[in-house]
Amino acid sequence: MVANFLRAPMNEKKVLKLKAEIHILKDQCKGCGFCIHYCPKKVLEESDEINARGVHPPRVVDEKNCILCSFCTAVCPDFAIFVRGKQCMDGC
Amino acid sequence: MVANFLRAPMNEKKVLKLKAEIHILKDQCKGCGFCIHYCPKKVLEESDEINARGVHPPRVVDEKNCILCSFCTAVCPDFAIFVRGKQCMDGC
Amino acid sequence: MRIEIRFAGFGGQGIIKSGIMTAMAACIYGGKHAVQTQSYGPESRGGACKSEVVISYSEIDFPKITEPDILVLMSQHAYNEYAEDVKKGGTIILDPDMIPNEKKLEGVKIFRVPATRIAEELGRTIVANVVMLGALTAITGVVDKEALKEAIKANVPKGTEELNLKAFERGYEYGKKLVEG
Amino acid sequence: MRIEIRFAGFGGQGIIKSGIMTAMAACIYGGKHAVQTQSYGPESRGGACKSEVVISYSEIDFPKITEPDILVLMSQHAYNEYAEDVKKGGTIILDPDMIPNEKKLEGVKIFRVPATRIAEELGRTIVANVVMLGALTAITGVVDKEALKEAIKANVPKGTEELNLKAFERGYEYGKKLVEG
Amino acid sequence: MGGDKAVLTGVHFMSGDIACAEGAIAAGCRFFAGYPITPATEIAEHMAARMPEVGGIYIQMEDEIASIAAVIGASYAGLKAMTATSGPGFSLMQENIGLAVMTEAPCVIVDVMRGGPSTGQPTLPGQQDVMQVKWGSHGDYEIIALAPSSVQEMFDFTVEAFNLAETYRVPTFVMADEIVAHMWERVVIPPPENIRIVNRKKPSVSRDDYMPFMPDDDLVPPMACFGEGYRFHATGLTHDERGYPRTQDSEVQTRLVQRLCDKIRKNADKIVRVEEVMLDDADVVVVAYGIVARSALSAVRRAREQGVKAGLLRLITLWPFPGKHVAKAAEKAKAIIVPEMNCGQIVREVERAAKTTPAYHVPKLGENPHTPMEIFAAIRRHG
Amino acid sequence: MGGDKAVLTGVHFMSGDIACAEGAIAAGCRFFAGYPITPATEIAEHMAARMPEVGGIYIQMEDEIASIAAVIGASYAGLKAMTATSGPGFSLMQENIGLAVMTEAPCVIVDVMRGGPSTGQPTLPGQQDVMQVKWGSHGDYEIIALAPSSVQEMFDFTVEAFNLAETYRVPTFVMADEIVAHMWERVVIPPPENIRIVNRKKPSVSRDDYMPFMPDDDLVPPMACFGEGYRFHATGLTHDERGYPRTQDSEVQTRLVQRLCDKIRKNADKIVRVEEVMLDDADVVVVAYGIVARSALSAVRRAREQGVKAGLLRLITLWPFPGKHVAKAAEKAKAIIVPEMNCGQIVREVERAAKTTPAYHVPKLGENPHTPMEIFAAIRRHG
Amino acid sequence: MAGAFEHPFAVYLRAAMIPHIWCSGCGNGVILNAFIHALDELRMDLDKFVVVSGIGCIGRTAGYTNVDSFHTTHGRAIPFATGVKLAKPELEVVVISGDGDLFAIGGNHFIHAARRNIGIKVICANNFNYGMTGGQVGPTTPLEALTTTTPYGNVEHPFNLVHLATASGATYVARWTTLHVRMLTMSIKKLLQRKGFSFIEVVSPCPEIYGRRNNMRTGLEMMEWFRKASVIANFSDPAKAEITPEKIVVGEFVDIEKPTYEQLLYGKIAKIVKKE
Amino acid sequence: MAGAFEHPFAVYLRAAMIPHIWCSGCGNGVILNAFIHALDELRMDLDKFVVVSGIGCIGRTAGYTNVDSFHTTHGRAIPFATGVKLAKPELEVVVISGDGDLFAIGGNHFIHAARRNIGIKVICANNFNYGMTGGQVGPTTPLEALTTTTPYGNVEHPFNLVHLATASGATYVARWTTLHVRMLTMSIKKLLQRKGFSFIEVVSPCPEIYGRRNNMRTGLEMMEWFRKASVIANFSDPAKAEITPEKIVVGEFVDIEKPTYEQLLYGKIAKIVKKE
Ligand SMILES: Cc1ncc(C[n+]2csc(CCOP(=O)(O)OP(=O)(O)O)c2C)c(N)n1
Ligand SMILES: Cc1ncc(C[n+]2csc(CCOP(=O)(O)OP(=O)(O)O)c2C)c(N)n1
Ligand code: SF4
Ligand code: SF4
Ligand code: SF4
Ligand code: SF4
Repeated sequence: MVANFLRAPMNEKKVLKLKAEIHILKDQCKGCGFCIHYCPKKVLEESDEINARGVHPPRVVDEKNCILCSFCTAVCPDFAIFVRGKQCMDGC
Repeated sequence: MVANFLRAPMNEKKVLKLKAEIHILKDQCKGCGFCIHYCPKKVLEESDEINARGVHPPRVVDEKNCILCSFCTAVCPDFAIFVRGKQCMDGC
Repeated sequence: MRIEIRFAGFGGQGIIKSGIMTAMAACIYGGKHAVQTQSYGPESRGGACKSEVVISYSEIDFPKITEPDILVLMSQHAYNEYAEDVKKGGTIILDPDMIPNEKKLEGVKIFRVPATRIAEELGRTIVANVVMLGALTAITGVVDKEALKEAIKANVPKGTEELNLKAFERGYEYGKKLVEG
Repeated sequence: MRIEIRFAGFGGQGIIKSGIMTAMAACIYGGKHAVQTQSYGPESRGGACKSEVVISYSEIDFPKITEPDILVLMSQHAYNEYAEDVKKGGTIILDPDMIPNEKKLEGVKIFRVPATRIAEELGRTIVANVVMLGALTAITGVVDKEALKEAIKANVPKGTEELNLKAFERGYEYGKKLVEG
Repeated sequence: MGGDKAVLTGVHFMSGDIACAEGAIAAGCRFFAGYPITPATEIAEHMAARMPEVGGIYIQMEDEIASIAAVIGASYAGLKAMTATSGPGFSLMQENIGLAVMTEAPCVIVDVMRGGPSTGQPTLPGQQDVMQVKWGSHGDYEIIALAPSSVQEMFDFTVEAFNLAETYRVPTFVMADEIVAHMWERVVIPPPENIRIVNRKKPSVSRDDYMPFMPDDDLVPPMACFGEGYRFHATGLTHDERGYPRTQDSEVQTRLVQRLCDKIRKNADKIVRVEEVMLDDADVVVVAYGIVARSALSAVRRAREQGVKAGLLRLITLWPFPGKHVAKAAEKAKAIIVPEMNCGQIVREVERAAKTTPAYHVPKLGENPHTPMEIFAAIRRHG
Repeated sequence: MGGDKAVLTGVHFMSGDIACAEGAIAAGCRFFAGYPITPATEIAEHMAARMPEVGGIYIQMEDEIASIAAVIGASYAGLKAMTATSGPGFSLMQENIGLAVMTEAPCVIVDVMRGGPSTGQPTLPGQQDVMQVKWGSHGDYEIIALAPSSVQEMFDFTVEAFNLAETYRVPTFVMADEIVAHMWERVVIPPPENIRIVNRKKPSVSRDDYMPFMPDDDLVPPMACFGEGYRFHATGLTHDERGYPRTQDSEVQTRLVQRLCDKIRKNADKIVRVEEVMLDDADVVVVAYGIVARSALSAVRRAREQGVKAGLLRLITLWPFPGKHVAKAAEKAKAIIVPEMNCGQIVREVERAAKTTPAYHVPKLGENPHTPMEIFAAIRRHG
Repeated sequence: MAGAFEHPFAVYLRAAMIPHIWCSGCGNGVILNAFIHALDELRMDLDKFVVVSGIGCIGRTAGYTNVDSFHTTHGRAIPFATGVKLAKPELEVVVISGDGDLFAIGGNHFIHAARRNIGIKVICANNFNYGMTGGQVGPTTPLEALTTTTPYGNVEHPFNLVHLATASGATYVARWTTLHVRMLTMSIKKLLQRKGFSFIEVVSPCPEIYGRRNNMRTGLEMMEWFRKASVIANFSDPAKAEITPEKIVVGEFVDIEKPTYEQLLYGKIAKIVKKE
Repeated sequence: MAGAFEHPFAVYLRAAMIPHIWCSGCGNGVILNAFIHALDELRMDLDKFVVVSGIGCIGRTAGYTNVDSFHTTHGRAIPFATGVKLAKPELEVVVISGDGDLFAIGGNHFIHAARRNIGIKVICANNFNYGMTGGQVGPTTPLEALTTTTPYGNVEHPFNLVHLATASGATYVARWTTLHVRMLTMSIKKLLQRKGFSFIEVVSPCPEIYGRRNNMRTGLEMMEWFRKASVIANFSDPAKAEITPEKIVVGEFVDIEKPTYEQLLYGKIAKIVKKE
């Protein structure tokens, strides 16, 4: 599989945690707001910036809140956002 | 109504009876046999005659048995048979 | 030499097949050139129907019939339509049971073959056309008898070959008698 | 006299309407001959889009533009595509917020009207095109101011006339200032 | 019904598509069935808004086949009816255009030509369906086709198309193109009394004597409509004058099909329209139509300015083809230039009519028609 | 698959429709999609029986539009594919014939012509779709069309049609008529090794380098098929060499459409076929095709017998039109006679090519083609 | 015109077109008979009555009925009828055509007219194949049946027409066989009295073309199949209205009210015209 | 080709065709996203995969997916796909197209492919109107909705597509909205794993063209409608699967097994070829 949409492994007791890496391909964004609106953790918000398409792409408010549900990735009509889980030790 | 498909008036007390008049338009007949086969009283049968279309049209075996149900009229695909009720006194 | 034959009757009588078998006999089994064309109406059964055959020693350009040498007629309608088309001195073979009303025709040889009746005797009205083919062969000699028998075998439904060949022979005999008077 | 004007931007900016209103103003309310033609892509919104107007005192045969006298440009893409087409000595009016990257152009009068920003100030980005029309009128005088106002009233959705006229005036003033330096 | 609202007398600034719709309404059209397609959609959209105002019917069908079938139905029910489409939809309509021809259903079909073949360039113009309109359906037939060059003509020719359709009981075509259709220009709509309107001939005989396909001397049969008590039959099969099928009869076929062709061919002189500009002494004749005719006019004027004896023969009716006019112009000319937004279509008819005078085709595809300079260059080259 | 059963080598007595089906199978056709229609139905029926024997697909679709669409799909999936129809169905196919042209899908379409227009005379012949086959779809394009005169040619020309379709990636048409289709005659089917078979060019480059619409010098692009790993795109929109839509670009449109026309026009000398009989010294030239060519041959022979210098130019390819051959024949001739089973179609092309030599059309509708006498009379009249 | 033959229904027929082209034992004549019977009983105004047919054996019906009538191209009876009905809503417009015409090439028009609830009435003769062209497989041909284009047995699942009509939005849906002449006549009367899009499927013998290839050589044999297999199940689930060799589910399936297209449309028009 | 942008799905897309033509907030991109997601999760063999679309906004999908793909004429995606599937049954053939394309002009092909149970998979973007041509009424437009050709409100009853698909014979039928991206992806995976004719309707926002005229000016507003109105009712009666302003019934409705056309056909062929 090319993509790597893992849900946060809630029930793993040990060591590692997944840290969210939210990638926003700003100039691909058409500003629909789906990702912002439907993020369960309100991780995203509209930025002030105007991109090549004349809209305000999302920006990350607080990556730490991200639960890696990938809903933003899945609902984006323009392939302008995706989330990767990066393994790291608790607290990193 | 142009046609005159009356059912025998079973419940009329008085005087008149309906006598069946079975009209067969021989040269219209294509010989499918529907009228003969589905006559509930077996009033019709195949004749020996060959008509203009090269088939044996039906002929009446016994008009008296006809109950004027008009099924033959209704089922004939070629408008080649119809029945009229003629009023007459009992026994005529 | 160009011989033009028209078969006519109504749908369901095997008129078109008659033409095909005759042409095939002349061509494949008879070594001549032959072509069959046809014409029929919108009715699946019972409509006017004709089948035309041209037989020739040389290649056939025009495949249709202008003046038939031979007419094989199997319905009153066909008779009314075509009887007068026949070439002077030509031949008409007809089924008199299907054609109750004949008119006077001059300068034409007429042969009456009760093909439908003969076919009925054989148990299957459907082979009336093959009876006619037998008579045609006997009366006109336009195709070789054995060739036509081959064509019949190649064209009738499997299992009915014998019946058809019998019908052919009956027609052939009947035709023979007519010619020989 | 034949004046050729091209409006260009992307779908949703009211580019086509701008052309129609300008041509209508020149023709119906201005007594000249005018024709508007257009070109757009498969995108419902956001695709490249242009609108061309020819104004003339005499009848207009060829309705398309070969060398525009005036360009009104509202997107970077439009700028890239068309900026160099303008006639020597011609005029370009552009929205600098939409066109961050300008190249060097010689022998052309360039006017920068932040129409989208002005429209945003008025509360509706959608009227940016009308702001541009105001500037166009002030800068080029190619159509009569009152005529264009009539055309605007006739073409905008009922209930938005006032907003649009305000946008027009704002553009007009802005343009005026630019010309008067 | 809706009389006042039907003719919007006055001066307007309109697009060609809207002018076409208004022309139809002014001509009495009260039924529109269509299916959206660029660049004809605005005709449908305008009809959707306007039809109810004049008590007429707008229906959007499931496809173009259904649209033309519904139009024929409405025509037989007595309404003036029309549809509008572009290439792909026009191709789909071909079978039932043949039905309209065969049953002599008056109706108007607008084809706003875009770039083809196939889906092609939906928002760009073309003149690529001008042979299709004559030959697109199977069987022999003749139709009438007009080619507007301006928004005003989108109005005028649509009115005219209805008149011709009603006069000759034949589907009549307005062969527009994307430019003319989407272009906005001034349109003057005259008062109703100044608009000539023709309605189909009605039968003057009783039901028993009525033969729906028995022509008058002009080869056109009077037309009863459904619900008028004539109880007649019509079929796309070959039929006799009563409208009854005669599928085996060569004579009936010959009589019918020949008449269907002849009612146009023999009336061609009455139907054909051209515009002749400076043809009298023309050495080089430009034959053009539709949007290209405007460039051609410009080019011819420029040529004259430069001393080249050029003239313009503008085809207003594409079909019947104005062969006589071409032949006449060709007689005196050294060369004929035929600029078209296609790879060579009407030029073939021009060649046929022009005999030995050479005809040079100037093709053009894509967004723009020929510029006047391009046509002028061709005039120069061959003049 | 089914190699032995595919070519029925030997002497047969067959109808034209059956011969056509056998020709297709011999040519390698392994996909047939159709919809029944007189007088082409027997092709479908024979295919239904024969396809499974050779491992091919027969499917009866819901209509003719679906049939041609499925044929294009099968062609893109790599099979040789065909459909067969008559006028009404042919009209319905026009839009997607344009798609086949635009996407350069090799396929064969048989039109068994019956009497039109519209439903017309379903069981009688005609030659009324010979212009439609060239012009029936919107947009500019060129196709190839063959006209068989005999049952043998129904076999031969169907094979040839597949070869041409595969060579030029163009829909290729067999324009038969009811007589040729329903007529029974002798047919000789050669052994497989004596039947010339052409298959489409395949790409010789890798997936990354493959451009599905990049032509070779012959103007024809090699064709990858679905499932071969090229992962390419095709569209009925105007497209560039990669197959990507370019709906706003005039240059791409010009390049594409001009090439689609030119790959036939510029190869016309290779494609065109005629039969010339006694043309060398002919004063009167009969131009004929299909079933009528047989009558014409007879008439020409008769004329020669009577001392009239007549000759026959039989058109085997109707399209591209053998204009050069006509022009050459016309040069020396006093008159050209064009007998057709229509109201005047190919005669127009003849006129165009013949320039000043007059061309006389001899129309004929209904059951029978012209008799040799009728054509002979025309030769006499104008000879 | 009437009186060319003396059947009481002669006035409903075009004498010059009779005899009809249909084969001996063909059900089409039975359907025409029942249709006229219904007209007659309802005393319909024949001057305001239009019959439209497509192409096919049963498609000849339009030519036989002595009212305004039109014989369209193959498959286009419904959109033609739609044009007539909308242009003159006061006309009663009935489409009588075949299963091939209405559901193969014409299927799209059927589902859309039903969806829109155009007030036209559709009677379909389902004879399991294309009769006119000589018996090819059609959208109603049973699995494994033999036809001229399924010489090895049919591999296409057939439509359940009453289910399809219901799912498309028809407001009256019934199925009968030609043996059910009484019910059929009653049903046609209802069909003619409904306002909305109404549909009757008539299962009908085609002995010469379909029957012959499938072991039923005569109309009678096919009628006997209908007699033995038919089960009347009024207002049962259309999804279960099967037609198999063993069972033919007949009856009325849908009879509901819903505003018609022309009611809604003319309603809008009336409002708009008034507003001016 | 990939890497022109760095989204993990880039390899599934034709970089030169991206950005797609769709408006901001259009649901088509969501559907494409879910589709690729399903492909990705199933690790489909992309060399044996064909996407076919008709004409319309969503019809551009074929051009965006980096597999063998074909963009047919309007309405003809299904018969084209039928040709491909029968010619090479080993290919996975998916049709992705619009409600107008598949159910207006193309409606007949849909019901026939479903009836025959051709093993092609159909995903329909239902955006309640014709987007590409600027927002005309279509076969799914709700009653009284405003579109460019219903300026006084729509008078046509819309189709219930899941009911129609079921009645036509589809073996897998589901409906989701673009908000149900998870369920949609799961459903597309099922669709790709089924053998028979399978169908998913995706209710999808067209804010620019449809929404704007009907009080939902953005994609978000339309998504909010979906959120509020949707009711999941798996395997409930398709006849009752309504779409109204208040209620959008979503879920899986049919999931059955039935021999496919190509199974039956190739079965016959195998027998016949062997017999020789
Ligand atoms: C466009 C078109 N395609 C095909 C035909 C040929 N055709 C005539 S009738 C018919 C089928 C009729 O079947 P059905 O509707 O079931 O009626 P039936 O003949 O069985 O009564 C066909 C395919 C045609 N006339 N037009
Ligand atoms: C034969 C034909 N008719 C009409 C059109 C014009 N057309 C293009 S797309 C379209 C409608 C598309 O609607 P839908 O399938 O719902 O897709 P959407 O654009 O809404 O995604 C139409 C009518 C065409 N291309 N071809
Ligand atoms: S992955 Fe989920 S939680 Fe994280 S930003 Fe996206 S939608 Fe929000
Ligand atoms: S969902 Fe995608 S297009 Fe929409 S705002 Fe977020 S990143 Fe932009
Ligand atoms: S072929 Fe069948 S449907 Fe046609 S008339 Fe004969 S029995 Fe009836
Ligand atoms: S018009 Fe509608 S369907 Fe088309 S791209 Fe825009 S929002 Fe999407």
